[in-house]
Amino acid sequence: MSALFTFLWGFAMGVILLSLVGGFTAGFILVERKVSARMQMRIGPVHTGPHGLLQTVADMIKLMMKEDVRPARADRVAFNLGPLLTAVPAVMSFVVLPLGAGVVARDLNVGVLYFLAVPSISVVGLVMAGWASYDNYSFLGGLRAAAQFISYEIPRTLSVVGVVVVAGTLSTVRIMEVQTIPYAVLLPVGFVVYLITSVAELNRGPFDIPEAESEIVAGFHTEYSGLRWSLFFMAEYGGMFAASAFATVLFLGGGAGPLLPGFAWFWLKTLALVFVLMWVRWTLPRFRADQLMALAWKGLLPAALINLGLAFVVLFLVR
Amino acid sequence: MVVGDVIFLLGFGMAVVILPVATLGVLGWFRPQLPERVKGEGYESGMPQASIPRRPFHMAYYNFALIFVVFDVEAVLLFAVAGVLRDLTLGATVKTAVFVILVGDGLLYAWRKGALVWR
Amino acid sequence: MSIPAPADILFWFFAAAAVGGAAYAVTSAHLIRSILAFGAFLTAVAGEYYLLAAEFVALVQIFVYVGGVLVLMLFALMLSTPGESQPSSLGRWSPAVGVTAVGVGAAIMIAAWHTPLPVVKEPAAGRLDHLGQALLGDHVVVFELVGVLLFAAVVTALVAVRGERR
Amino acid sequence: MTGVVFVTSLLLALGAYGALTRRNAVAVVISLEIMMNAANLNLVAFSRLHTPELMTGQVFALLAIAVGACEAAVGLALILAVYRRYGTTDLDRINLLRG
Repeated sequence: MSALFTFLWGFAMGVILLSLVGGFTAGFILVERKVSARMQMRIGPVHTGPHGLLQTVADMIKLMMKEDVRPARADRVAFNLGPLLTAVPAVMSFVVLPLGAGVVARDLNVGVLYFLAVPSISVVGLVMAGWASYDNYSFLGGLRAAAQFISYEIPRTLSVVGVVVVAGTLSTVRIMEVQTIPYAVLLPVGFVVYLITSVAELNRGPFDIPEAESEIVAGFHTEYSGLRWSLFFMAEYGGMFAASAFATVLFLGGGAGPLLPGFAWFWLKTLALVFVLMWVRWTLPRFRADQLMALAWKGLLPAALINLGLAFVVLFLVR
Repeated sequence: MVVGDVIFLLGFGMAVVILPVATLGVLGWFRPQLPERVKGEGYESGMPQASIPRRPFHMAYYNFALIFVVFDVEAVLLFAVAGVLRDLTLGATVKTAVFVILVGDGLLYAWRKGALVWR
Repeated sequence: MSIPAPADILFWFFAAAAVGGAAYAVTSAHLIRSILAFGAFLTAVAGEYYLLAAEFVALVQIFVYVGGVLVLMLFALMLSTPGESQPSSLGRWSPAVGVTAVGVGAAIMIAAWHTPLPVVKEPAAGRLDHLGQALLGDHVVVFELVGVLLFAAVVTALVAVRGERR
Repeated sequence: MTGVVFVTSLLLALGAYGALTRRNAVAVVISLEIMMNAANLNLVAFSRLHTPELMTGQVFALLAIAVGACEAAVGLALILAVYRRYGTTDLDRINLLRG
């Protein structure tokens, strides 16, 4: 009967983490609107609730009650699957993510690889959504998103390999434990590469060519509306939190820090990284498609390889 | 332990799939559904669709996808050995470095041939 | 009739998913759906790997096949004939091919049925370490050869896809 | 364990059927990959039977996946090259050898 218990436990964790991602999405959208407003000398949403705090709640209710428009010539199956294939892997990746010291849904012994492998499914969802919409903007956006995603996947993965080389384990929990010096200090190149590539994988500015409003309307989700559309946003904001928390685990020593308890440090570091991602988005101008590809293949990939070499040297010194 | 992992992931995955699908289904009863001909058309800034979005596309996408798959395999095989390098001799690290360099040649080749230029 | 073990139930669950996905992938006239079914097949096979205590191989399967090869196929399809759906050519030879394929499969099944197989052993502890050590120890030549193969694949595929450009 | 062989031979038969009957070249590559995966599943399964601690089966499954990925990359590149030359991916219409 323990098998049934494990199954139900997994189901419960799924419900909990899915709600958590939903909450993050709602919260981060509000924060992002406020942050971007301040950066552009505006004040952002203020009318709904005190200081506009209920703005996202209102938006969510609106999205839920909105008509779900599907283009007449869209491919039904692929159109419905697209958002799910994008959002589900993003939430699945939370399984191995420690949210504070020892707080993890399931400590897989291949956790790091799991965290990188499962979200890579979502690229299929992006192409599907773009293709199924039967719309030129969507199609172009989907292909662009996929091309960008796969280009930045390689340097991202290689920057994580460096950490695994030094830590000597693939479990996310173990990596936090063995990390006496934050790996951002030992492998600074890897940390920077990881952060840049994470932004790019989420299609966020300055890497938002796939959904560049001024060129291709909204990219792969041009034709989506209502709740289906918000699934794409769940993937983006959930992924943003996951990428930040993972960076905290891999590079910033997890919950390590003076005075405050580990839990507090973990969340502080993660939320600080989330803020950095927002800051970058609203500060830098958008890359051009060719610059985007050049950066990934001619800049970040060699940098990630250098980081790997650095990891070999660090390994030698540690021993 | 392994079976437990699979069961857990299956339960997790089911929750993550079922919940959004159920929400979509339930809300379907409350949402307005007023299909019109114009609404069902692809969005092209208010104009009728100028061309069908089912044309063959730009080759550059494939170039990158193909280099991607090769490096994907490299990165993933590196994960297999990365975890144990700590416990092995220097020779093992050198072997890994040789592997990285062998595949890295592919990047150099693509670079020299101009396959990394987006056009 | 005892209650089957959870591992067996999971095995047959993934097996059914894999066979279903594969059957749809090879018969569907709709190529995009065919690729999607292939993705389901790949994921189910990854589940089988995980069950057989090869969690690393399972994740490699997801990472390389679903995240890589599947995208490559989608791209190849969209770069050539994105909207077309081609029925499988159910010509004269198709039934014969079907019979042959099923015959070969059945022959293997019968052979397997009559071959006494040893009992499944417990998965080794610390198998991730063993995997890495095997790649750098006994099988290091193969490991490096894969490096050469990957290089060769980049060169070959680039030459093929770019063609003769003057 | 016989179950594994049962399933993989079924998958192999399906893949072979697809590879021989499909007309679209991409679909043929899918069928080939299905066959490859069936063989791979056997490798991993038999690794559990004999010497699980040596990991031989899993090592070769990893390498087979690498080979499969290369095969797909090169195969699809060839398909695209043919498409650019002849404007079709229908194998029945590509008769290079008939001149």
